[in-house]
Amino acid sequence: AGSGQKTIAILPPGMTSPFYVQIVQGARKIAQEYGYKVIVEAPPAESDFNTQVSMMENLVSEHVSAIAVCPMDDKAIGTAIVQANKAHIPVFIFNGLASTGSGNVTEYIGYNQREAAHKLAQFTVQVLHGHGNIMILDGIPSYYNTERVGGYKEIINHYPNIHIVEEQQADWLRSEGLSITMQALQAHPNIQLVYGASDEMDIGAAIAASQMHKHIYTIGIDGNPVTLQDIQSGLVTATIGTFPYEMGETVVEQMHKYFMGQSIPKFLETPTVLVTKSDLQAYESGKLWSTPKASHEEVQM
Amino acid sequence: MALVILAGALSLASPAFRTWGNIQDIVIQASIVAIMAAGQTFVIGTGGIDLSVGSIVGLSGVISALLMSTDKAVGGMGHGVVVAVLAGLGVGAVVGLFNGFAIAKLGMAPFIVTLGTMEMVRGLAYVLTQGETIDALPTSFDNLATNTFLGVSDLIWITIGVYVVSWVLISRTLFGKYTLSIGGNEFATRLSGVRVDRVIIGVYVLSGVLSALAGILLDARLQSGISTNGDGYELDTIAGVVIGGTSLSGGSASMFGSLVGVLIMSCVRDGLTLLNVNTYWSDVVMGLIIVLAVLTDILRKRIAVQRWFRRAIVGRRDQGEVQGT
Amino acid sequence: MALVILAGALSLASPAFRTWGNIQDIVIQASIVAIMAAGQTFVIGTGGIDLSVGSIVGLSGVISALLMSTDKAVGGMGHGVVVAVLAGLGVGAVVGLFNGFAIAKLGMAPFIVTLGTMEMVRGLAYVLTQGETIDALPTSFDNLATNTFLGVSDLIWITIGVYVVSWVLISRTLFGKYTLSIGGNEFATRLSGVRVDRVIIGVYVLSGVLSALAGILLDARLQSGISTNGDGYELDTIAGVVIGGTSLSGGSASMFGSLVGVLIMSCVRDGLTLLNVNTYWSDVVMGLIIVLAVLTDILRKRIAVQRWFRRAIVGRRDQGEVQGT
Amino acid sequence: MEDILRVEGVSKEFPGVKALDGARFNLRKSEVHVLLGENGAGKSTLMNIIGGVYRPDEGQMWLRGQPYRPQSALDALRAGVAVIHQELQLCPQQSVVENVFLGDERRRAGWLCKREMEEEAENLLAELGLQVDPRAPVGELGIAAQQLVEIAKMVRRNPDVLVMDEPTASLSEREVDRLFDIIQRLKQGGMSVIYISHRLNEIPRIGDRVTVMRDGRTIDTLDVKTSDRNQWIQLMVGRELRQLAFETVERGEPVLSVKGLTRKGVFRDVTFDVHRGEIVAIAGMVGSGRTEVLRAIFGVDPVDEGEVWVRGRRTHIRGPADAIRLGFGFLPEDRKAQGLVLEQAIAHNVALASYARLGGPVWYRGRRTEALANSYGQRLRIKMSRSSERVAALSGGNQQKVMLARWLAAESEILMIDEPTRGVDVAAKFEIYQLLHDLRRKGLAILMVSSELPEVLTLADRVLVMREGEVVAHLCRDEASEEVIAQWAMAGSRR
Ligand SMILES: Nc1ncnc2c1ncn2[C@@H]1O[C@H](COP(=O)(O)OP(=O)(O)OP(=O)(O)O)[C@@H](O)[C@H]1O
Ligand SMILES: Nc1ncnc2c1ncn2[C@@H]1O[C@H](COP(=O)(O)OP(=O)(O)OP(=O)(O)O)[C@@H](O)[C@H]1O
Ligand SMILES: [Mg+2]
Ligand SMILES: [Mg+2]
Repeated sequence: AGSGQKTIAILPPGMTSPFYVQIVQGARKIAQEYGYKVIVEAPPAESDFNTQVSMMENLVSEHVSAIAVCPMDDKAIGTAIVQANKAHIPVFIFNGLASTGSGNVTEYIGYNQREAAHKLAQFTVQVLHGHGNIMILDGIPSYYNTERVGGYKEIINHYPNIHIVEEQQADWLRSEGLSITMQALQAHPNIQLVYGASDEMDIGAAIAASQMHKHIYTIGIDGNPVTLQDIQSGLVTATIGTFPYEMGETVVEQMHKYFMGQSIPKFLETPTVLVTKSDLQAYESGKLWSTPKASHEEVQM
Repeated sequence: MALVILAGALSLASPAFRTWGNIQDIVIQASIVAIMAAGQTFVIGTGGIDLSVGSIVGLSGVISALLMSTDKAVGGMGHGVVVAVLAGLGVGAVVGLFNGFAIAKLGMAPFIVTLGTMEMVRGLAYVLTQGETIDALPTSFDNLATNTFLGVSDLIWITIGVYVVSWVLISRTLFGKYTLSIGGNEFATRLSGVRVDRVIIGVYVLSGVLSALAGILLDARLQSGISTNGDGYELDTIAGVVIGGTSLSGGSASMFGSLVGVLIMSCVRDGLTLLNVNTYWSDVVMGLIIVLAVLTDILRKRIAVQRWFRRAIVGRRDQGEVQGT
Repeated sequence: MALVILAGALSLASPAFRTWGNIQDIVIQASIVAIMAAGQTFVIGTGGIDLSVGSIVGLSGVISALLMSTDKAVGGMGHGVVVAVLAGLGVGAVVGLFNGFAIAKLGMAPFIVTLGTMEMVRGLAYVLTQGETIDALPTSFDNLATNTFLGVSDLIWITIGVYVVSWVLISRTLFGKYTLSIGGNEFATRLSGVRVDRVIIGVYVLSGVLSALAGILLDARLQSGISTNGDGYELDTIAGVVIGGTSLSGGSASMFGSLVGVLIMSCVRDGLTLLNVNTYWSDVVMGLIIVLAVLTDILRKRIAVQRWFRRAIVGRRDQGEVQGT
Repeated sequence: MEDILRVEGVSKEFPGVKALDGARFNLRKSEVHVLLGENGAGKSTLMNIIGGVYRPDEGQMWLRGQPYRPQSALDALRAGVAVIHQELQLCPQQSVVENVFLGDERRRAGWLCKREMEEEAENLLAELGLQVDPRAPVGELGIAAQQLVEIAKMVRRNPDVLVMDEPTASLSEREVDRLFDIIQRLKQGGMSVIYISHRLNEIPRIGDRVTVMRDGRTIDTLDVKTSDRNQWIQLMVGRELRQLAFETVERGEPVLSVKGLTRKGVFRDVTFDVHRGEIVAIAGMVGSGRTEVLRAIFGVDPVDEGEVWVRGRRTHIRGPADAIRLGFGFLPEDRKAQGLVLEQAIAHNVALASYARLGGPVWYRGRRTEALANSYGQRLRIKMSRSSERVAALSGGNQQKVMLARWLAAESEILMIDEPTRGVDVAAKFEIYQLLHDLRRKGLAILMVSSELPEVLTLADRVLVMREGEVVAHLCRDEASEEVIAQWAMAGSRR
């Protein structure tokens, strides 16, 4: 910890998806306002748990003032948090509300993944009028995938006339989403809606459908700028706006409050909204953003 | 062979497999990797290996996309499609040149050189995009992936073109002959007065350019340039080439085999989707298929070798006493 | 050599690098990959390659975790630590046996066999966990990663142990001699009465067991079993071995070199973090370092040879000294 | 007569060895110049320098009176100098045609003329006595056939200077005759040939002049007509070689009995015994299946029918390991591909088949291994600096001795040797003969394959002649002569 300027570290699981890029941009902007130095570190691959733990350990041994991490896996990050605790470095978890394996976290900041998935499921029921065939694109096995897909199915399972005819893993990737959707649409020409557990997979599905001249609904989670453009152009039907930029801002705001000695809640939930073409502008202008509210731990089901 | 059996089995198992549209889809999906595999076949023919192909897909895709994107916010420069495509191919050539130079002139091991460039090139793609997706590509470019000619997708035509040219190169030109000779015995080839270094450099440049082409086509297919594109394709191309019957120790190459190898893998993926196999099991099945495909090939060859041996001897002896064992 | 230079440069650039704690951190981080690299060194010594090591980390980690986890919800069975560890190691041995058998007895190419098992084993890990993280491991187990002995982490002691044993194996036993002899000339070794098949199978089993050990230790470090663990480590281990000076064509092996190779990579990653290099650039630097490390080694050898034996050698790949054309 | 090639004061040092030390040499137009010297004298090194593979440390060369400094094999070929290397340099997976034409393909308008090249290769090889499918991969041919392909490859280029480094080492009489015919023709066409061989009886048949080298230096150049064999040997080894005279040994009970051994399409109904204290030689032409019989007995290749009895017991040998346990040793003809682990130490190569006896099944005993290698190095006079040196650094003949040392060290009781003296110099050859004789006296059973008839006649107690996969004659020592053996080997084989 430098005497004057504080150094804070942001550890997203990867810097190759627009979502985390947005978070980091938001965080940098606020940090600059407060005069904090920002270190951003991310492993090359989003499945490399060990490297993320290592990176965090390195930052602990560098004695940064605070660490904000979006763990690839909430259990696996435990070791590193324990070390941070030993060095008295506060740890903030962002984009996740599930408590970690061990160690003490100062604050969890994130949106409710399961609830977001519920919103999409309700949207599905609405546009399909309670019956139809749908397909799900999973990401790489992880907490996020479990919550997003599990939450979605929770609602859908109440509607016996909505059939999940296909569920495949597309590794969070647009290219995989594209090819899997193409194949699936061949096998099941009656698919009416594709739910991608991330925007990129969902955009892949949308491109596949448009290339096959099929009109289906495509919905995803993230609300990245690129997705918003695709909603604008009519390619993608809907997404969950998760305000990544604002989430990044919030993280640094909360750190600042902590440094100032203000009390902060253990769990802070940021808002999510369903974004379709009609409320696109409202979302983009930030009007739909509402103040994060104190919340509770998200329990894995 | 294996492909035919596989296709047959899948057709029986799932009627959807048999449709013309589905077959075309399989080929379209395979086309990107297939184009890369053509280049990789040359490299493996020399006894080398090119791990950088996947990241070249990323980098050249990103550079082409940046050059032609009309979205200023992500750094788009709004150049013409032709310029962008040429620049993308150029990037592939430059990376290939670097690989080839380090291998041929500095005598470094292909595996390690291309592992290094793989990281570097991927990193450059990240640096250029800063993690953003480069979209807003010209429609004329996006159409590359959807246009058809005589009812067949442009992507398929391009793939066919690449394979015809590659096949001519490997089996009808000196470049091809030397490629395989180098794989067979580099020293002997050098002693015979062949400019081995040039051939090696040429092979890696070719692989780089074909990977760049694949990257550009993937852009068209995904309607955007993404820095992570092509991640992991190096193993897919190598697997395709090896399943196709080209030996990793160099000296032989089957262009047609590589195409078939890639198609087999694409078929299996497609088949697994159509049969609605549990996501978690699909990797298991995929791995099994790779092993089995190569195994049947080995067993088939063993029998063929025995036959060849007999023929050679019979030819020499003019005696008909050889019977099947 | 390269390691020393690198460490020196980094120490100068960042004082934090010099601390004992940081050095220990680097070694701990490297330990998982280093243990795998020891096994990979044997495999590469025979002229083979083992791509399945990364997924063995995943599978054996998951199986051990499942056996000892006390969390019934994720399928934990609450067995003892010893049972779980032995089962994990057993899984590695079985996968290694499969690889070795296919390679030695069926004559399949190591690259393709282990590519196949890589997919299969990874798939099995997914199937077993269904994507869940397996936590609630016994504390006595988790402590493996944090305990120290004489002020040095247990992980480091285990790594040292693995390397001492591996070094003895490769340089002081017939198993090691035969391993390298097979890499040099498999047929000649077979003709001399060595049971080549057994040695090859042994080598792959060893690699499998060491990878399984790495997987179990990674569990302890992450306090949970995760199916994607070890993804991509195959390339890291191979890069480490090659940077360490073992030739991919087989017949030679430098156990110490492999350790150094892995440490170099770990050092670079750590150095990049400490120097706060932009994430996007770190891949570029990493790739550059790999190429440079091997290059300096080649140049150093060349210069050394030239010094000692005058202008004798112009330096060429296999044959020692044919000049470039 | 003018000198086409002149070499002055050429030196070359390798790590630890001075291979050439001021060698000189001149080659006249249209002559066959024989280069003689013990194993390791530096002959191949000098040829590698002439062929552009190595650069000399010191010294100068002139070609047609112009300074000649080739930087690569390509330079040498362009200047009209072609080398047939001692160790075969072929691309195994490539076809015979592709190898013959490698680097000098026939093209028309940029396209390869496959058909023409195939025809030309076939004709050229037929002239050399090799009838093979030109499209077959070279690696599937036997070593003798490969040697002929290698010769065809360089002869076809029609260079001004052709270097032949032990071209006949693995050929039998018939191929040698044909090769000499071709060399005579080339010579008449104005080509100059440097010819290296350890078979001294070839020299009067082919050579015009002889240059003898020793320890990297040129000792003398003589006219073939005015000098004789003893003189050459004297110059090569620096002393007279005493004449070999082996007393016959009482032969013991049969140790190895082969009954009706058949490998379909390769050899048929092979039956013979080898007794304790006896050397049996298998003679025959290249491709007659001699090597295959040895390989089958040793368990390398499967057999379809027949039995192998060892010391009165029927055996089932499933692989070399089984064979070695029964007391077999097998020295293959292709030492580079099948014999040596080239990049590893001499000591390793010597001890490879006897490690378990040196220190049990687990541990590697470095010191004992080196001691073993050193003692055999001395016994066989292997020219090496240290036994920890790589085998690849040894000269061809010394590599052969290492191979022999491996089986001596393994204390085999039944030695099967395929071409025991391939590439071995006269002095060493006599040493090896002496050694084999000593082994016979100690009661070993030796089965050898040799294409050198004088060698067969010197060593063998009995001679089997094979032709086209069958044993056509069993000859005892008194019945055997070069003419008789050649007759049996060739009878009826003309197509
Ligand atoms: N590449 C090399 N590295 C090290 N030493 C070498 C190398 N090549 C040859 N030598 C050494 O140089 C000396 C001369 O070897 P060379 O091959 O020229 O002998 P030679 O006269 O051809 O013998 P032979 O009749 O056995 O073929 C030998 O002592 C050999 O060990
Ligand atoms: N002159 C030839 N004509 C046709 N094929 C040949 C000829 N020489 C060799 N071959 C091929 O090469 C194979 C092995 O050849 P090799 O020279 O090893 O002969 P061999 O049968 O081992 O007998 P030997 O030991 O007497 O030379 C033969 O089985 C044959 O297929
Ligand atoms: Mg020689
Ligand atoms: Mg033979």
